[in-house]
Amino acid sequence: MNHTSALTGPPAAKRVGRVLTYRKAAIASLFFPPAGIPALIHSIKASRLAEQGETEPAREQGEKARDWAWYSVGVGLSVYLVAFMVWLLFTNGGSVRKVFLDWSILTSWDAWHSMLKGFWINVQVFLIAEVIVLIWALVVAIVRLLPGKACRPIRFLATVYVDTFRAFPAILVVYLVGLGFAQAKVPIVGSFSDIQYAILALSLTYGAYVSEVYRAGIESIHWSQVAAARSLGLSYTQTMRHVVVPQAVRRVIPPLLNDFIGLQKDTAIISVIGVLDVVSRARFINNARGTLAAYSIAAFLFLCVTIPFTRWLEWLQRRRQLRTEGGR
Amino acid sequence: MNHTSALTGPPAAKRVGRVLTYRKAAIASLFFPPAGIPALIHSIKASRLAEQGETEPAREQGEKARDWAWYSVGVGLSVYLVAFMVWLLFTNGGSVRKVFLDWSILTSWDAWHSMLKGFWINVQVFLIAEVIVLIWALVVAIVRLLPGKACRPIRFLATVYVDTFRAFPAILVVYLVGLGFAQAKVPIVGSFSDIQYAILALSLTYGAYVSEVYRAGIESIHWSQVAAARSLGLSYTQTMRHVVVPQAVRRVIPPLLNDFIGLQKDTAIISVIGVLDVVSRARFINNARGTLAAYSIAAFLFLCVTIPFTRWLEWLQRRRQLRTEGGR
Amino acid sequence: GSSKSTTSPGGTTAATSAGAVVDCKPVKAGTLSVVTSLPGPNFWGTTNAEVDPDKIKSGIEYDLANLIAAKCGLKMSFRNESFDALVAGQVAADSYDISLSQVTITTDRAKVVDFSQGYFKSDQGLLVKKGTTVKTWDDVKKLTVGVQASTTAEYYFTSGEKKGWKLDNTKVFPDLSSAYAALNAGQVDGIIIDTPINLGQASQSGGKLEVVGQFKTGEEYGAIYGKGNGKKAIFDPILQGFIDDGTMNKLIAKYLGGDPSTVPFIDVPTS
Amino acid sequence: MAFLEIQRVYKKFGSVYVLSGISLDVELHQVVCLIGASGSGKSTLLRCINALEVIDDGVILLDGDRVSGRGIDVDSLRQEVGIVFQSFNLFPHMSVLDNVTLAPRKVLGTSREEAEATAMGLLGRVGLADKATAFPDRLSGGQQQRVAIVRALAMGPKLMLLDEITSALDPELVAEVLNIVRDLAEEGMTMMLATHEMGFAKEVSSKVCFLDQGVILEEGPPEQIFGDPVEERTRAFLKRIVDAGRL
Amino acid sequence: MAFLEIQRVYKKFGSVYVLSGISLDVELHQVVCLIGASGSGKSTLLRCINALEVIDDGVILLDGDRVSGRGIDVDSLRQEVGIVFQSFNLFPHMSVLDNVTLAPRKVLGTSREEAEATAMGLLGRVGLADKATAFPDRLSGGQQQRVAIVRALAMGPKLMLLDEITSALDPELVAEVLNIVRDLAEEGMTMMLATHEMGFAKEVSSKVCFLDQGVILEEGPPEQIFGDPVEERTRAFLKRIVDAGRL
Ligand SMILES: Nc1ncnc2c1ncn2[C@@H]1O[C@H](COP(=O)(O)OP(=O)(O)OP(=O)(O)O)[C@@H](O)[C@H]1O
Ligand SMILES: Nc1ncnc2c1ncn2[C@@H]1O[C@H](COP(=O)(O)OP(=O)(O)OP(=O)(O)O)[C@@H](O)[C@H]1O
Ligand SMILES: [Mg+2]
Ligand SMILES: [Mg+2]
Repeated sequence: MNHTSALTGPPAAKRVGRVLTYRKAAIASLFFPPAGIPALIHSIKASRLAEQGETEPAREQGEKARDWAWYSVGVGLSVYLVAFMVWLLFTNGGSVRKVFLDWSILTSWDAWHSMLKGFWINVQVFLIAEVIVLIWALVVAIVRLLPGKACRPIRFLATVYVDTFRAFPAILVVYLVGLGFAQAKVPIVGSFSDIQYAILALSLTYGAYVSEVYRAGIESIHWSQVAAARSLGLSYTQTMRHVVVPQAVRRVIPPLLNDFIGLQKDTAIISVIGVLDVVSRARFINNARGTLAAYSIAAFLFLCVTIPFTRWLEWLQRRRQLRTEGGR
Repeated sequence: MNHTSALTGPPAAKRVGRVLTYRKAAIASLFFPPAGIPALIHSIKASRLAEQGETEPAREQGEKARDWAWYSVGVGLSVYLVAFMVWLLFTNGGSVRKVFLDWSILTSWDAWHSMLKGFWINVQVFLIAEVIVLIWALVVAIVRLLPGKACRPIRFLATVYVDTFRAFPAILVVYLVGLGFAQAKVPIVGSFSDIQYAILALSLTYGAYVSEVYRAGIESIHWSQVAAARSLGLSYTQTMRHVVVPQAVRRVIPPLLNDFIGLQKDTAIISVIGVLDVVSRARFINNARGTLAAYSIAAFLFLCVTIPFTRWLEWLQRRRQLRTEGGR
Repeated sequence: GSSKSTTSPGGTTAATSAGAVVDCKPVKAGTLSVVTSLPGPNFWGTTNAEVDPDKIKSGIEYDLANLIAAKCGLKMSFRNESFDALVAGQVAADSYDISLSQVTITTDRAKVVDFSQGYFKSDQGLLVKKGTTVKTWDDVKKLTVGVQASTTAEYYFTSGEKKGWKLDNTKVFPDLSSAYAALNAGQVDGIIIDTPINLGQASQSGGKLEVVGQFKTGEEYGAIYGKGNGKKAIFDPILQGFIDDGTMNKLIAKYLGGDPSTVPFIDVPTS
Repeated sequence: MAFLEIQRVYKKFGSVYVLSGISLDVELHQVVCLIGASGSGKSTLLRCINALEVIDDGVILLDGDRVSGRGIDVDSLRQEVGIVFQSFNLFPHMSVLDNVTLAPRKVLGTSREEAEATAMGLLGRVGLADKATAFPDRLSGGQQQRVAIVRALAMGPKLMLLDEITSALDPELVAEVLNIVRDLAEEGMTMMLATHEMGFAKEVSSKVCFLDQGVILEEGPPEQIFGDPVEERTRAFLKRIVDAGRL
Repeated sequence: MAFLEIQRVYKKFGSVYVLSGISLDVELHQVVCLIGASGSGKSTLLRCINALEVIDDGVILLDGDRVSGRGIDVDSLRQEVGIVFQSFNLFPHMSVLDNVTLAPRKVLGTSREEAEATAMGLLGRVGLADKATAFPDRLSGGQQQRVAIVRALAMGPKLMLLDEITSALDPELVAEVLNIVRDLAEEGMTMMLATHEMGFAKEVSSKVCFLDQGVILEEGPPEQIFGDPVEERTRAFLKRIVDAGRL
């Protein structure tokens, strides 16, 4: 056998599994001394042992140097950050705390009561809008998926709707619908209440988003699934109904929930057309008392809704991912 | 050979390739008579020919019935829809047109000039915010990806930031930052201008979103790529730098642009802290003239920015998809 | 409308007992439907008092609305609308009787809504930190001045619609408290808004702020009625009664705690 | 008249002809194997027969009835012609039993009981009766492919198209699937199969067609094609397969 | 002392032991084949040797030096031990040449010219010199796998681990990859390969190990394992492979 042939290449002189001392990392981690100092000590020990040929103990010291260097990043940075935030809260005679977290508001039952009443309006708006969006977006998605040249005009109209409403800032739609429909005495919707206008405007905007989600969900079903169903003699409609849509629904749920979280947050803009929602009420309190604490309450209330929702969504996504990886 | 064995099952009596008359579709398509009538005629012809055993001409008629039925859906629905919209525009003595598209505003150079000046502020805000977000989000993403138990505290802080700011409505962050920082005399940022506050608030919000995008992009690189790089002897940092990040950047661009479109639209909310942006100016004109035409102009201006951006994004995504399908 | 608050007619003036009950033909039987745009400190609710819009029990326009309701023998009920919708005629005319929302009467606005006669003079006052010397228009021009969005101050001092009044350094705030906060924070040197409102703020500041001058706009707040729906004919006489018998002045003094006539006028050169 | 007649069939994707004038007859109870390099058009031909692709020229007759081109009822054609794919394509959201009974119930209108009885019979034959309630992702590749075959058989097709049904399987699982096909062939099912399993093709087929760039370069009985191919390209192809240890 | 010594290695995922006490010696210039059913732990064993997985117990020695456990320098270990995966894992954003030269340049600090010269030499040997500037997605599976082998060789490893490197290939492309491995074996490269290509394993290996549920059930020269296996399970496994026409 010929050991320096073309394929095996030149033999290199390397040491396998040698000792690592992590010296640079240890020095850098001195920026947070409580972890940096032990890191450096272990690192020095490691190189001394390595020089004496005590490989195994040297490796042990190297590992320790590495661990301490990591502590200096992880713990050090956090300590500095938290200290900075505490300082911020109490600097200027606590003015930050007073502006954002005024006790007299945070502990006032009246303020909470008022804010909760306002938030209940936001909740109603997004719950109703979500139901409307679910249906309306499906109609739009179906129209956009109609096949053939004959349906080009209607597909085009649906596409124009989706593209424009995805391009408009929601706040402008709220203004246009909330102020304009009443003024123009548009038939039927001309005598809606402000809350109804808010629901309508958000439904129009999010209907466009969600119809895209539906469409992507249906299109994400691999064509081979359709081929399999059609090859068994199922008609187009049967294939959609029994094979494509049941699979699409599962895939659609996470992006749908994502849009719904967006919708929930966007209810914060309906105050601009005079709905006495949680933001209007925060503004009212701000005007009466000159503190933003009510806005902090509003932010907290939104947090209480959107965080669990987001967690749930992430859980769904993770589960789906596991399934996909588990399956083929 | 035994033809009715267990595997081949019972032979069914079916006709292959029989004639389709599309009768039901033709009748349903009468809701738009110009296409429904020919559909029905062809359908009837098809069944008559089929009865006479003239299979091939019958099939031809069936195809035509089908085509016309589709026309009734595609063209019929669009005709009805467009007619409805035209009627809406001119009903009530054209009040809809007057409210949303008042000529005296739409043709006023002064109005356009003012609106464009306002929009220029929105453009500046999102351009600057986008640059800040790109960098700030990367920092947050890197912190969130720090490995090991040692970095748990700092990862936790970054996660809290990301989770809360993703949960807050952007408008509340704008209020809190825009009104509160000055009032509380927060060091450094306490003397920002409103536009700077707007940029800061949007950067904080979108920094949280985009850090998630970065993180997902890096995590989307299949572990086998990391395994391949590491198995060649590349260090963790080298693997990140030469293998993971270059691939992640490409995947990150579409969702990043998507968030940037969101950011561009969300500049419409900065009017609430008094920035004289396009929405403030639209409100000014509305209050002075009692017409929402300026809001329509604002919507149009946003359209001009976000639609090309969206198209570009879709083009990028399609290209990427083609590539992925073309490759392995 | 979202919030409705019903109170029995209250009031401290003699006006309640003056004259017989008037038939006001309310849009909703038994109720005087009032529209306003919150917040409106000291007009609907009092600074440092109410934190819940549904529990407003005080304020100049709140009291006025109750007095009118009493005159008509009705309960008063108010709801919130956006200021923009009110002044641009974008609130359905058949959904309210009268709107009291510190709206300045302008000819433009009068094209889309009906106004009552003025019940509150709204010359524009300049509020500054004590010690800032402002005597002439040139002094004013050197200042960075805050105004509230959608107010006449914004209209006059930022747009140049009124000859010579345009200021170079203005900031527009969405609401008054943020404007006052900016003044306290030193982000702006002064706030221009209706003199009585600024007087109220000055009296609350414990001497830290003062109103150093005002600009004659000749403008007044008027109630808004739906365009051409006949409410004007019903409510104008009632309003006039409250102005004539001094009720209005008492309300202003009660809630704003200052006399606008003591503030010197600053002339704006028109050349 | 042969059971399946493919006459001068052309098919292009974009401007590239993937099938350029294929003619082929399949008699009742015959097993025809398509062999050929990757990309030679085997899958496309099978998909055209089942009308999953629209052909650009030529005609396909089944039992003397035209089954390609305008105005045909593809759904009833597909009840006659079953197809099984390389990648199984089971419906992941349905149990094995539902996968098998869906088409009989929805297309033929068979009652659930009857469809399930037939399905259980077929599943029993392929050794999967105990997996009836399992979901596809709980089955091995070989098991999934057996279910896919059963699913196609449940419609009682007269012709089965099998497209490289063992390519996606681990070698140990190949045999269990091929055994089923062997049984089917013995029972007289008419079949066309695209395959890389030359040993199996040799054993089971009545006719072998070598496809090369969209044309049938050579066809004949398996002994001739594998033993003494006429064309140079057939020889080169078979040599590569032998080198890989697959013949 | 063997070149590679694997001593009582245990590895678990979650609570399931995937390797339960594997001991195995590989001498310099030996070619060891791992065979066994899917899931028996072949890939895991190879990945443990290369420190891509952390083992739970036992020790691995390379050239007498410990290369598993705490405090070892995995990057330098990996310069000694190359691995090629079933799924190629080329870097899709780099040309073939960059794929091959990345590690020599960044890890060994070789100059670009030198690295490229070596790479071109190796690519020429596997018949891919003309593809040096192509991107991986423009290559066939067989070509990609040959590049992956070259990429590992470019680091001058002393031991090559090959994990089912032909499983993802079309049968016609298998031979071109196996030929390279055959050449490597002839040149005396020390190799461990997990494979389903029994014919090839028989031909090339000095020792065959049959893995079953994480233990080496049987090991010996290829003639013995394939010709006269002792264990019942080995026999059953080989029978399934023969049925599939792969031996
Ligand atoms: N939907 C499609 N669009 C464009 N080209 C296609 C499409 N389907 C197949 N092709 C191309 O047609 C050619 C023939 O493909 P086909 O799948 O029929 O080959 P095959 O013989 O089955 O190969 P394999 O053994 O890899 O399955 C290939 O070049 C393929 O790239
Ligand atoms: N990262 C992992 N997490 C959990 N389980 C794993 C992981 N990797 C492998 N396994 C499990 O370990 C077992 C052995 O896997 P391994 O890939 O080593 O088998 P193999 O012999 O290479 O099989 P194949 O022939 O399919 O490649 C399998 O049951 C597999 O599911
Ligand atoms: Mg194929
Ligand atoms: Mg494996």
